Amino acid sequence: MHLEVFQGPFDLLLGLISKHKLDITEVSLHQVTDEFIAYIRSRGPEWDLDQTSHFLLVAATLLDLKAARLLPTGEVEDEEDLALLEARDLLFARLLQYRAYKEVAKVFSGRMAEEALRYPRLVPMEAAFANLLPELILGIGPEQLARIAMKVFAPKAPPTVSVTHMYQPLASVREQAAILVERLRRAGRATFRSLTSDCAGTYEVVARFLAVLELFREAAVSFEQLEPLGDLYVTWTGATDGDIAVGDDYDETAERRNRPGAGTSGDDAEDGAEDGDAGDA
Amino acid sequence: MPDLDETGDETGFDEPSGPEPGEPQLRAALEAILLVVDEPVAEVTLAQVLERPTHEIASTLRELAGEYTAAGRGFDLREVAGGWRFYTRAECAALVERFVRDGQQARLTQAALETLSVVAYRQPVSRAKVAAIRGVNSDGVMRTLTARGLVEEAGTEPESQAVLYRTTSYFLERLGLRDLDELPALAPFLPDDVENLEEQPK
Amino acid sequence: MPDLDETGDETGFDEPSGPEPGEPQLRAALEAILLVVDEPVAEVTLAQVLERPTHEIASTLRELAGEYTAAGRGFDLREVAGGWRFYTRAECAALVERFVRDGQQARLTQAALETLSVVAYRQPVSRAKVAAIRGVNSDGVMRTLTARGLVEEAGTEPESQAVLYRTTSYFLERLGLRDLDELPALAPFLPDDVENLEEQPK
Repeated sequence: MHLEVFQGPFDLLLGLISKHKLDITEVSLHQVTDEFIAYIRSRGPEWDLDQTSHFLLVAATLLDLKAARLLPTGEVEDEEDLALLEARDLLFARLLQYRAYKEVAKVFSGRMAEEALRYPRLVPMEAAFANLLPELILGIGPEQLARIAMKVFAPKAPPTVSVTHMYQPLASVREQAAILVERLRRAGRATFRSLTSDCAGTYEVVARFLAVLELFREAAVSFEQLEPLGDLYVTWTGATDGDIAVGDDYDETAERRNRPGAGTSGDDAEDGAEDGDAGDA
Repeated sequence: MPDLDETGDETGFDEPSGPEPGEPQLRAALEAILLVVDEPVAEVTLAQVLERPTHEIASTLRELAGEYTAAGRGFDLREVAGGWRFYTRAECAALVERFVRDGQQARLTQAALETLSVVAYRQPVSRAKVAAIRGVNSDGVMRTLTARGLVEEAGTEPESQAVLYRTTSYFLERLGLRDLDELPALAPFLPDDVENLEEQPK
Repeated sequence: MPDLDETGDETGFDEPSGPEPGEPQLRAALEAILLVVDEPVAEVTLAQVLERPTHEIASTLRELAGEYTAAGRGFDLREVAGGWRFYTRAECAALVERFVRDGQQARLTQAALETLSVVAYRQPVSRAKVAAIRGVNSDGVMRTLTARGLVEEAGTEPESQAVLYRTTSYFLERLGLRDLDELPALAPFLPDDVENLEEQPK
């Protein structure tokens, strides 16, 4: 199985979609998951936190798409449907836009390769003319020279993971869990569809889904799905009263958001190598 | 001798439009000046120094370039990054390589090429915008591109104070473009059926 | 017409003796190489690289030089100091001088300033070291700085035989410094992104 290195989640998603000649709406989450796990395994010891976090973004994106797909097609009945459709269209647009830049990057690469065959004349001026050059305007004093030197000598700023491209978690998983606990204790068993019917937006559906997973971890619920892509039934198996502790792993990320230096990025690793090449040239 | 009447034709070159007696012809002057420069020179600069109209400079340069190509010379005159400059001909690359001290340009990674294309079409553009388009943090690549002289800072966005980036004239040189208008259109890379996508829910 | 018999003479060029199909002709190869070299190249060197007998190289170069002169081109091929190099033609000197004097090349680029600062604080330093610090090839800028008299060669590194560079007394003069000890210490100046630096992995 040939696996290429992907340039981020959009790239991976596009790669998997084109490989299976699938419509984005038809992407099967488990298929992509299996392939991703195969991909990670194939890299062996190179297993990479960065790749994994990229995948989480892809998974969130796919979840979003799947949520949109579960909508009855045809008419848009209320604002929730509209929001989901908009979210999906936005993702389409972003993927298509990304693909266009990816294509044009190939053109750039080709042009650069062709252009590299032509060498410009870069020869010092004949001695007869060199001393006629107008007096050099240095334009800087010793302090500015020192400033420039400091900037050049400064270690390259540490790689940081930008999360600005991720979804703003507007919903708290803990709060969503509390809603689910209350409802499931009352109903005993419900479909995920009905449990999310009142969600205000995609972000809330995602948070509620994560809350279900958290409750499963706490052994408070069990799942049943009668057929692939069919309705997911959630059954309450926890205590009939008392607090259910749900981790706040997800909600914390919002506070960490603005702190740099939280990890490394794949791009930067490549850049290091590239800079090295330039230095040796 | 039969060709005595045809004096002046032996060189096979057209006479330029109006050489002053005693002064070098315009084409020779252009060749001499372009031989000493180490960056592209704009037609308008040449026009000022040589005191000729820009259109005459432009047409003479094109004539010279055409003549070099027709004669299969090892050098070529090309208009790149807003000016004219002598280049070696691509066919001679393998031989020239052995004499050029700077050697081969390091190849850009896929990440760098993608980032470069986003900057090229969206300039001036912030790192956050590039990250949003690529779906992945591009800060490190942007630093590489800046260090390579392909991209430079271009002020800050008034609202966000985010640093903006644009491509440099060295970028144009590396791509062999006269100016940014020569960038290939992005539209053909978008699928024809973009509009259809909105139709899909039906 | 009287000169019908003389076909083949119209271009004024002799046919080169034996170009391989698909390879550039010898004359084109010589033109391309001589366009990019920055010091005269010996006929023997050209003969080795092009894998032709030296006498063929020699005669082709003389042919080219004669042709440029006959056509009144602005450049000239001359044999100087045991090698061949392109020069501007003497008749064009006045115009080239005017161009050079009026030139806009009097300001150093950011790349040149960066390179200059590295040389100033790390001298004597090799080009490879400067490239490693700047993260980008700096050979071209180093040539500019040398040509401008701000930087000069300072022997070679014993192990690598790499040429070392240092700043000149003209550099000190231009910066208004008595000697290098007067260069500001680097410590008090902190880079803009100091917060990020603190986050660096220990």
